Amino acid sequence: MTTTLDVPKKEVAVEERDSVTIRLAGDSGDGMQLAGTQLTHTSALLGNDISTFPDFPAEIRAPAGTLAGVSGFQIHFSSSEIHTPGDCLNTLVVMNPAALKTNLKDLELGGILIVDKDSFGTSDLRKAGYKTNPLEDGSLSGYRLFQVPITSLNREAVAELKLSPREADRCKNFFALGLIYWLYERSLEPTLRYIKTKFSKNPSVLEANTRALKAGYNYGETTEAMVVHYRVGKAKLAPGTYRKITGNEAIALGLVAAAHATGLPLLYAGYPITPASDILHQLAEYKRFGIKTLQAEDEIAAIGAAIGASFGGVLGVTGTSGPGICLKSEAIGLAVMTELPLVIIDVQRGGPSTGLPTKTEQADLLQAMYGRNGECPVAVLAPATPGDCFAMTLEAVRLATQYMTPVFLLSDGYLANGAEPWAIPQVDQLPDLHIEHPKEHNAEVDGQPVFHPYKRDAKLARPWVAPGTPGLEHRIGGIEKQDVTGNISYEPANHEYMVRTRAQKIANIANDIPELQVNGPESGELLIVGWGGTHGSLLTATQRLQRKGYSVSHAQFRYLNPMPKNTGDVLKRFKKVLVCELNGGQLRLLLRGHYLVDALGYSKVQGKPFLVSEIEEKAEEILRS
Amino acid sequence: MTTTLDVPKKEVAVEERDSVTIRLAGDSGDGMQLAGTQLTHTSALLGNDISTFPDFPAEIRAPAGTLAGVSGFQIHFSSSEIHTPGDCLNTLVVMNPAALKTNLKDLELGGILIVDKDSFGTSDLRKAGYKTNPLEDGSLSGYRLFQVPITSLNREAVAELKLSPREADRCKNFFALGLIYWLYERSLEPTLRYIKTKFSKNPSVLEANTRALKAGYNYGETTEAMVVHYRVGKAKLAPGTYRKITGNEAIALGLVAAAHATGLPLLYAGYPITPASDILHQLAEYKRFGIKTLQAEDEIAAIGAAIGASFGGVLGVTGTSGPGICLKSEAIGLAVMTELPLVIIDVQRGGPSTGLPTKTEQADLLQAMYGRNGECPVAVLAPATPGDCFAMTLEAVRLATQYMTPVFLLSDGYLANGAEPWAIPQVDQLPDLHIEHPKEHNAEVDGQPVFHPYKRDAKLARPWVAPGTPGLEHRIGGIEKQDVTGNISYEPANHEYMVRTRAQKIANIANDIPELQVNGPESGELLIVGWGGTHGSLLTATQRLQRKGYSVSHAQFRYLNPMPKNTGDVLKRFKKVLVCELNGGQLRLLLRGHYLVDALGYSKVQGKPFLVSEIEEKAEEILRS
Amino acid sequence: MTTKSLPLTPKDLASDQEVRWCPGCGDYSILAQMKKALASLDFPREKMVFISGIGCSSRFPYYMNTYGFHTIHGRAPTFATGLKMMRPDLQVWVITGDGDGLSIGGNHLLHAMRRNTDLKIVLFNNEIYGLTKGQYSPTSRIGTRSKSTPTGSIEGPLRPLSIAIASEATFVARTTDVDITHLVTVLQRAAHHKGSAFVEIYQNCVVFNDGVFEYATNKSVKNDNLCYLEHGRPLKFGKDRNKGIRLHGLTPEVVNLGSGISDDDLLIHDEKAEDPTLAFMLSRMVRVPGDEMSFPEVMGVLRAVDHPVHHELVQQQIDEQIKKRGPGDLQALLTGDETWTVT
Amino acid sequence: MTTKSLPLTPKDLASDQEVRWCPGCGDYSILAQMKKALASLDFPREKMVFISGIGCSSRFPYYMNTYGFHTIHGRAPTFATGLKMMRPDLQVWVITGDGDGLSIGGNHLLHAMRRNTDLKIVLFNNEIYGLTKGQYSPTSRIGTRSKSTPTGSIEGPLRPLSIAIASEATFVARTTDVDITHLVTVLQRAAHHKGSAFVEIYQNCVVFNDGVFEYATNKSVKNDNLCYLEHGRPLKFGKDRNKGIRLHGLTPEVVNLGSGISDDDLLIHDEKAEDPTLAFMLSRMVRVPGDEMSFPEVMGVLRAVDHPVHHELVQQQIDEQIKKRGPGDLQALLTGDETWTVT
Ligand SMILES: Cc1ncc(C[n+]2csc(CCOP(=O)(O)OP(=O)(O)O)c2C)c(N)n1
Ligand SMILES: Cc1ncc(C[n+]2csc(CCOP(=O)(O)OP(=O)(O)O)c2C)c(N)n1
Ligand code: SF4
Ligand code: SF4
Ligand SMILES: [Mg+2]
Ligand SMILES: [Mg+2]
Repeated sequence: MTTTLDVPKKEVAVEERDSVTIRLAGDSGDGMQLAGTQLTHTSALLGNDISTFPDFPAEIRAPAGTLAGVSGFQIHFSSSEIHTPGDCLNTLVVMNPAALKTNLKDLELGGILIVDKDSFGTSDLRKAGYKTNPLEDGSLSGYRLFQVPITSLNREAVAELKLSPREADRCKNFFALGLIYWLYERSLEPTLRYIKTKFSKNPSVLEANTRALKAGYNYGETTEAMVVHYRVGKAKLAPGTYRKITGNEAIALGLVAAAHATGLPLLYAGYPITPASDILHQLAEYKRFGIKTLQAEDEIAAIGAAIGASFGGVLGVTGTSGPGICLKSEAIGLAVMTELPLVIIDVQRGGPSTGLPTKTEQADLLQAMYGRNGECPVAVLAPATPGDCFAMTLEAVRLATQYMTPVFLLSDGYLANGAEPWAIPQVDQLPDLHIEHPKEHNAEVDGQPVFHPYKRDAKLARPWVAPGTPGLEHRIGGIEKQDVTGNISYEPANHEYMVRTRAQKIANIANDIPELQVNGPESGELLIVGWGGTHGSLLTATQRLQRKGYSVSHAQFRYLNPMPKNTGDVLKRFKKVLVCELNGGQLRLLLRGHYLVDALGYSKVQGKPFLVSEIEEKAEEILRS
Repeated sequence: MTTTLDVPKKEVAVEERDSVTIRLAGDSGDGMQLAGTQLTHTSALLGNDISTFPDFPAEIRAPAGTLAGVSGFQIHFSSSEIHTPGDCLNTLVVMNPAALKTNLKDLELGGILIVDKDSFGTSDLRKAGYKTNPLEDGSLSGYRLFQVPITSLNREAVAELKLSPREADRCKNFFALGLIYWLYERSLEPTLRYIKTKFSKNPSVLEANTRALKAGYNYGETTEAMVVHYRVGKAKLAPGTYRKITGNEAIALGLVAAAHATGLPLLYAGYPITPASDILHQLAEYKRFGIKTLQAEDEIAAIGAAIGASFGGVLGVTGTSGPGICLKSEAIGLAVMTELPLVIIDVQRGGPSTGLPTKTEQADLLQAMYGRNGECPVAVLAPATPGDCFAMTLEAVRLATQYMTPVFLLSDGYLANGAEPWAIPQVDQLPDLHIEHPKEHNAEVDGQPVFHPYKRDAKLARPWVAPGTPGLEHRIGGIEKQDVTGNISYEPANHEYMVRTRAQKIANIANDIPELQVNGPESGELLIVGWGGTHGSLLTATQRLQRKGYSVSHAQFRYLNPMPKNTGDVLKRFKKVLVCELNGGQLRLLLRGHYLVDALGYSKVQGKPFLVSEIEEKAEEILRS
Repeated sequence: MTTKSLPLTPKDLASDQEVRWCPGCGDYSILAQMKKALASLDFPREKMVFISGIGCSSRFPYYMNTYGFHTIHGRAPTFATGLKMMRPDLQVWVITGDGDGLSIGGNHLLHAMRRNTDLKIVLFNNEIYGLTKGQYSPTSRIGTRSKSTPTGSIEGPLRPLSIAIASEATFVARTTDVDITHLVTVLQRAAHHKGSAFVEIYQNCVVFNDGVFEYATNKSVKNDNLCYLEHGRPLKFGKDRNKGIRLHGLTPEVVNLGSGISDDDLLIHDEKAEDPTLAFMLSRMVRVPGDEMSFPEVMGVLRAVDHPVHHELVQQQIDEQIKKRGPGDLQALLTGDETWTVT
Repeated sequence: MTTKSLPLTPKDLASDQEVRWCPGCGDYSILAQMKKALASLDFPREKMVFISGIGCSSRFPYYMNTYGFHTIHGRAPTFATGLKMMRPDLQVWVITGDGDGLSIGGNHLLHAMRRNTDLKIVLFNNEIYGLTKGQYSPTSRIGTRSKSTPTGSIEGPLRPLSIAIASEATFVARTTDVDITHLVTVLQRAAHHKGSAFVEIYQNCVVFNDGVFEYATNKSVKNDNLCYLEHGRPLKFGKDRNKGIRLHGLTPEVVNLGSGISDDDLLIHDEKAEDPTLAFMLSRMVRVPGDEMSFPEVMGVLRAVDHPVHHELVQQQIDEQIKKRGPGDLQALLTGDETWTVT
């Protein structure tokens, strides 16, 4: 449904803001993710550009009120184009002392701080490790503090409904959200609609949430304390129809679109793992599109099933996060040897080992490149934004099916859960990836028609025959194959030939992908380089630096193996190259090794995306040196 | 038992040779590996330097007489120091046409070719794909062909024993061996002794093999055809007592020695896989040394058991080949995070996937470096020769226990099965690797003694406490750990600190390993660089080039992560650097990436070791350009 | 190209690849009988797929002129599961060994059977690792001397059929490599079963474990050591069919027929029993060489029940969703529930 | 430092880490009862080790003031196996979940039990993936709606106890999180068992699968739905202990006591039966909610037999070799059989 919203107009002081960054933080059980999603949604519908960053703990529900249990949702909405969820908070809403403690450092000095005053009792303070009450000890004097008795006001608002206090408190998030809606001139309509649909089967909850939301809004309107509210106008996005999308959603949609574009059925086989599980969940909802999903017994089984599907002539896709990639690595080797199409989605998270399961990181690049025995090249792609996950998923399917190869799609926790506006693609404008499986023999031996499963086309791809095709019966497997016939071969020269051919096939993809794009002048002092999900921070930092007059450009790799053909040229046109990564310097190693450029590195390995300011400062330091 | 042998003296023309390369080739069932081992053994006892290269098919016993079933054993013995099994054969013994077909290309022009003439019947020729009989069509005129009716002479020799023809034919290998013994002045004694021990329970087989060996020898002595025999004098090895050793044997012995040197019990947990299985087999024989072995249900279980052992305060070791490393990769990450000592042996074979299971390759280097999720550094070592496997195994245990880290030992199929003379080490001269597990708390909190499992020593290693120690109870795991306390921590700055600390700990090992050694002048035109098992070929080629007057040196990496401290310096002292590897250029990428040297690469990926001549030619091409 | 016309002959099912097992290996017979069994099916060869792991046995697909996939060690059931889900029209065979299927791959077998995936799983049990040259396996008897257990193995063996039954397999059977008529029949029945069919074949590894099934294959003794199951018939065995199995509470016992004990006293086989306890009990019977009164080992079909099949349930949910909510509209999906327009 | 003197109190076994399960999670009770059970053992805490995989349940080791190792998903039995082989003096517990132990980790559990490794394996069965926020698991009932099965799961569940029995486990038991006395007793018995002890605990996941064991935990109905096993005693159940299990051939049936049916007619439990068929049969009994005459689910010890234990057999072979051939002489080993000397 396409909506045009009327922004409510009221007679209060209104300040115009170009963009605003808000974080809602509370206990895992406080519903911050839901409130954040609603705020995002509403802001998107209001025509703002948006970017979000949800951040939640690894525990399902750590003990209430503890630091470990804090869950946060950050949203940046703007009247101009933005690419990141924002470095620094303009407004922070905290539902308890633990949330204050873990989040305050990100609030700008003078920023708005809204606290649920009712949650600052002695035991709450103790759980968060406060010795004195920050609401009273003056430590918050640098902020515009609003102490709102959210819990009690909310209970009052729903009092008539005779809920238990626990049930009543479940609406607190909507009360807080209502207040924010008032503060930033948001319409209640989309959220009211959401509440209506979501709780249609539970009228008292429906009513409670509705009342809570309105009560929060009205509190803003009536309280003396809040005298200003803010307006963030519509962004000048390119004309079109938009929706909000997260990276995981975009991948799921991309896969459905790829099934359509190739004309092939699709199997998504996965095993639950944070932050990739939602792709499985989402696709499991798409049964009406003929999508089949398998929650396999483990990651090995999942990739096995996906490869089995590919062998069957349909699209086989598997997705996981780093630890799961470890388990899939042997089977990836098999797919390389048997030259079957396969898409492997790695939603990267903090490592090594179990690491920081709910946090973002980019440290699986070299694993994707080299994490298998033998010379075992695959294509590696990395989407740059949540919405780009859709396009790159289609790209992954295109390259997998046209080059008969496994393709890695390196997403990350930040892209997976972060949201942005997305120009809705038209189905009839999707790329045509139609696949026709061979039906006829492709050679003659002694005058007899025969089928050679390793006879290659111009792209060096072998034919993708679907079992069931009469006359083309053949066998494949993981032992080295004889060129052309695909028979087992231990012949030394053949092995070398095949190793080189497999490598060449992947290298050839460079002819079939876009060149590396430079944002800014084509040459200069400094090139800021990144890959995948850091796009927004690096681009924004670059733009700021450019505005400050620095000779700096930005290039983001979305194709990592092979790299775009112009990569070496681009790198060499800048005096300095700074590779910024959320890892210890993995792309940097590759660029140095391949192009012998003395690329500098800026690494951040904190389970968090880059702040724009971090990049800016690092770049300035280099530019000034 | 130490033996001094009398070389039999006879009145025939004798030619002195500095060194000789012989290959015995026949059907898998023909016992070529056994004959080759005996020849090696005898030659070693005669005081020659030796180097061998067994080469066998992946099938247990492919159909008799087919090309797929050919098994070969190459031995190079010499009166001077040698480092490779030889490029080019001086003598080739073939037991059937298939063996002729697959091996002839390696025989030097004018070389001695001994064939079992009885095995060149029409059906034998057909199975090998010969249209005409090469013994008759003149195609062998370039060689000194000896057509010996081995099968019938052998049957005759054992006729009295009334064996079935099949049983009789089982001795053919000893007949052929006897002939070679005559031709190269080898004593029969060691092999007679072997036969006696081996077949003590089966007197007729004992007698048959004895007769066959002698008959072959006597055939050489009496036949008119063979008028010259060859003498290869003792090599001038460093004084000492020697034995023959293969890489797999050396690793097994190294582990027993490491258990001794550390004073710790050892668990070797493996899952059978070619070419690593023999390490498990061998260690299973060492029960009297208290060594425990586990044939686990798979490679994951094997590394799990090894890590469990390490957690228990004893030596945990696991070994496998490339596909098994894939499966172990997730658990390696856990060992990195929990900072437990662990030795992971990878006997590399041809890849990717199942690849060429019985062939050698060096294509798992980048997998060892990067084949895990997250930033997950481990130490990586690579022995240079079969005997060096012993020393490097001790090194692996030393670094693992002293730095609390997993250590990769990258052997390969060539080292594993190849043999060389080995100066027997004295037990009392083994390095002292003694380990003392902490028994006391290492910190105080509020005046109370506490134990902090992540409080590090000067090497950045954490304490290795054995469960069972009272008062030091603690918990570890794969989630990011808080510095010092080891508690679970999702704190961003702590994560970055720990990632960097783990990296630094591995980097620090560079202070504790030998520098990269340059064989030849310390600077010059060309540095030939390799790593691990290619040592012999590269060194020999370098020596030949030096003799030809070229300005060339050689350096072999035995420590790959971290690299020796002087690496950058060494590389920069040569105008050109040529990295020779049995892979697509993996070390080359690392050297270029780390040191920004424009290192050239020479790759061979044929499941075979480098020939000396290949390196020589490639280097000359570069030196002349 | 056109289909090879039906019926097929066993020769139509032979690929052009040279068979490379050791001379005398039991695998040869299994290959031959498989071709016979399949030729009898009236099913086109291009719709047959053989998927295997790694091991001597797992070379099998190369020798069948069908579609084939020689995958990686222990994982064959996973590939087969994905294939069968997406291509229900194919008849999918899984070929595995005791190491491939029960050591590294035990979990995948288990889950394939639990899901009742429509696979025909044939486990070549030679109680040894053949391809890696003779290590003991999870089915090796205690005390097996092998390369990795030079002083004898200490681990109790798994019983493949017990595992299959506990994993909820709907068809469970056993046969031997050399009992060629029985082998053909069992394979045919597996082929006709809808759902997970698990067949254990005693297979002689002539090189590394020769004769380990002598008691079950040597014509002169095997009838005393094996009990061939027939649905609805009493459990009788012995060269002269003079012995039987009787139930004593839950415990089976071997009895001699005659002198008061007749067929009516014997346990009646019921392969269709919904409760798998009988099948499980049969899977526990082990012949102890030398012990006359030890149990015979059962051959034939222990269990064959009809349960819903995985790929059909998958399709059913799709059909239901389409029926309920209409077929998927991609544009609507991409567009989503809430949009806004910038002009 | 010195040992905490025995006997321990449950508090001595509590670590300093904050427990982070959801309020109301069944794991809390299991933790509390585990501390009670261990405190009663007269065994020092520094010799206890808890090894777990990944899942909510697998956080368990952090909360015990013993040695602990929180490993990777599904692999806990492997670490425990290596540890127990090398450190037989330790008491090694494995903590796992239905996903950790039976989905990804099924094969390792199976082989640990087959080897009769002396591990105490406790599987927290909540029929759901808790930590990854609510996907169905291999023990979830057909039709379970979960994040990954929005239209209901289609796969038949595994019965953990059947798998344990088929895997040759020597001790197999079941209990529930809230039946605290029974839980303590079962854990104590597992602790005392020599060999692989497998304990399934019905555990309530209050967030993603609340109430799935209501029939087995709600005091007002549970006695009608559960049958508590006692060795040597007839199988009786029901609030008034007026129902029992009788055998009909191999098939169990529920009977009402009285009117001609007495305790003597009932099946007698025998946890020491060498043949696992009885235990297997018991593992198959499933309560069908609403069906009065469906079987009760059994609680307590299904099987407890004495078999040689893995680490002891390992040591025995070492001792035998040393006895036969003397202790190893490292110099002789390095020197080998054939040497030569260069002077
Ligand atoms: C990951 C991996 N580990 C180990 C191996 C080595 N390997 C190949 S076959 C095999 C066991 C074969 O035994 P089985 O399944 O019983 O088959 P058989 O050869 O006896 O028919 C092993 C361990 C491998 N190929 N891959
Ligand atoms: C290799 C790997 N795959 C997936 C995961 C994600 N994961 C963590 S716990 C879990 C399942 C937990 O379910 P269960 O074992 O039943 O434990 P519970 O949380 O219910 O106690 C999964 C899939 C992981 N950590 N590692
Ligand atoms: S090793 Fe054994 S199983 Fe393998 S082919 Fe030879 S006889 Fe058959
Ligand atoms: S998600 Fe379920 S199992 Fe996990 S802690 Fe919460 S209630 Fe317990
Ligand atoms: Mg086998
Ligand atoms: Mg669970």
